[in-house]
Amino acid sequence: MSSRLVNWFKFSSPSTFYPLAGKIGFWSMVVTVVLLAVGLYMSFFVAPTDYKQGEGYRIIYVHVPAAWMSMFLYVLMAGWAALGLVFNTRLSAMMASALAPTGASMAFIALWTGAFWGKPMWGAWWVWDARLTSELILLFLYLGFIALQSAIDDPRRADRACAVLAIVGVVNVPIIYYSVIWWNTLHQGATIQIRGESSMDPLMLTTLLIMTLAFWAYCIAVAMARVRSIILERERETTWVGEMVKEGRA
Amino acid sequence: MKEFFAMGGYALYVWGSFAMTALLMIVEPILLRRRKQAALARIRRIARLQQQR
Amino acid sequence: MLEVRNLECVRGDRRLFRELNFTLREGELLHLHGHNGSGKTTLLRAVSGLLLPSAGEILWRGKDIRELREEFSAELIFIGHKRAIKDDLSAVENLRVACTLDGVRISEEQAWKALERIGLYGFEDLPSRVLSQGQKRRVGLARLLLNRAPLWVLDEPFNALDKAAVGLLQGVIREHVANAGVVLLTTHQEVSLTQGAVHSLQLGSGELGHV
Amino acid sequence: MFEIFRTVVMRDLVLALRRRADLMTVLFFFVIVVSLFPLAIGPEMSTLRMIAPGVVWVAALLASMLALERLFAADYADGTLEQMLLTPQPLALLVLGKIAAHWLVTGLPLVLISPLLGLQYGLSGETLLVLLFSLLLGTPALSLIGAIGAALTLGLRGGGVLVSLLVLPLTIPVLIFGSGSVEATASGMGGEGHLYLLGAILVMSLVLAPLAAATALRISNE
Repeated sequence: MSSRLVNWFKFSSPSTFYPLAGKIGFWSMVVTVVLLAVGLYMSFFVAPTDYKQGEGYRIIYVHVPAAWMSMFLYVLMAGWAALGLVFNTRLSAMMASALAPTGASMAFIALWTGAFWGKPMWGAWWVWDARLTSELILLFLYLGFIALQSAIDDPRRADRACAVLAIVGVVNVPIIYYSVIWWNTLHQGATIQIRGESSMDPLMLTTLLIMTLAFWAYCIAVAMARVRSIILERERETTWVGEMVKEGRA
Repeated sequence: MKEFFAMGGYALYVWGSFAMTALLMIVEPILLRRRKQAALARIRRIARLQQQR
Repeated sequence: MLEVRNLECVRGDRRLFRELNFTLREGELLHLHGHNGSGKTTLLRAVSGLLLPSAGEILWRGKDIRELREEFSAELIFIGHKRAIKDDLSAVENLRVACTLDGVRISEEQAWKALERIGLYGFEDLPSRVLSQGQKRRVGLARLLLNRAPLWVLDEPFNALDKAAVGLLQGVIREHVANAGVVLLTTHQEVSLTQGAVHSLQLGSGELGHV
Repeated sequence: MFEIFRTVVMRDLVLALRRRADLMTVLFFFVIVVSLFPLAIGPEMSTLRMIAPGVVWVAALLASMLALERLFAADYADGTLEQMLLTPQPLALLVLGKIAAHWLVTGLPLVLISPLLGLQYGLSGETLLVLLFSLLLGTPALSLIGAIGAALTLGLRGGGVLVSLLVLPLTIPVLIFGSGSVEATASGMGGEGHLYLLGAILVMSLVLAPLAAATALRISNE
């Protein structure tokens, strides 16, 4: 995190950030639509059929980006939370709580598509594979964050309590991940390799990257929209929000 | 065209996955829009209250 | 010497006070006035470091209390609304635990003497749950007799005390301020001092503005 | 420094022992939950022996979640916790003292009674010993991690269930290595690897959890 960015966010108040979030949100939604269109087209028509899994493998074009995003958003959320706790800035804490629901939906998508992929490949809707199990636990961590956020009425305490939870959580994620892998190898022998990314056909890889960028842009757009709503809710009594709404700039 | 939708026999699974992803990626923005409208309505109500006082 | 510079505190989304400035030197007492909900307790909690103000600084002997942390706590006693004693422990046990945690080494009979002086003779080793509200309050206040901390932050200290106890506490406060103590308190009673200055600060008089 | 730690531990132990009945509730809960499974799954020793480590460990986990409620709630209610925040002692040390006392009162009994329950499931000799030892390493870690959750949800309505929702995902490694060590010993593979990792998690929690819980306490007491 370059110091310029840290200072910038430390000093930028919700009122200066609100319009900026609108712009970023709008343009990232445009990027999302474009990338999704290209990505989906490539996923179905350009990327070749997998010699082993046939057409079924195309689920990875949604499963893998969602899984990556769910992990990335959690780390980002913990980063914002830590920033908010250390610098006592309300905006960083709002960013953290803006990311949580999107992270949870990404984790859910990853689990859903993982299950839909497991059924044809291994014959069962749920397979206690190390990665899927860790994804499930990550979803629990998200749900814990959201539950704590809604359980505390005072917004300041909610932000700072959730910050501590997010930081404790992000410290535990690698431990949980490796303990699940240890647990998995112990009980099942070698895990069934879902896919080896590196050995993938370059065309498949580019499709996957485009879809990931599309998911990334989508998460930014949604997070920006949510942080704007949070700002409106938290700052509803302030004069700058009142004028902005009156002039229809909200 | 039909065999495209068949997805080599994996139709249920491929379309099931993509449909759920699409569903979430549509529902979430809609919920956000509704949340924003609610916030704006509340702000306007506060503004009206302050005018009366 | 306690100094508060343009302090601002927010509770929920209501701003209780803004641009609050005052200085308290040794041998001075600040009597805080204000109707309920004007932020008196919030100010006391902010000054004692329990609560993080949304803006402004609190300096003790010239240094920010958040940097001093434990050093500042060593020089402070905060008596809040709650009684801060365990019902299952006796008055003596409560007092000894409190003093040890405050870093004050006291012997058994020093504790008994303090409890006797605060008017709990004969109740020292009963479980606190059998004591009356006023007596429980006195156990909490007995710490004031034993602890040498210069800064006292008292939130409605006279609550639930009978006339004798109020007189006793007034005397203890007067004595503390007389030998260079600093007291910051809120109460609906009158506070008179033999030596040192009594300042008063009206909270909530300014605009009850929202954030 | 150590005297302060000892004072906090002694204070909490005295408080707990004066309400002896409360101690038993956690222990009884543990024993009852463990005894439920044979009734649900059937009395064949072979299946019981296979599920024993998992059942005992999950029951221990749930019992320690249940017990977390009493860690800070009473002190928060009567204002003594507030005073602890204002003492010149490092808060993490006081929190560690409280967690130690809490473990001695709620965690240790589980450890001591676990061999007995192991017998109920037909475990024998070395496996029983490993069960006891894994709980000895695991339950303090559960109390430490649980303390963070208890501190975060202080004074919240529905705090009991919320603590479990926040803390259970974080205790999964302890569960995996704890029950894994017993199972590995039972199947002859030897559970040392698991116990070492369990010990590592305990040490890490000992260092980090009090700090996180102290921060959480300051936030909850604003």
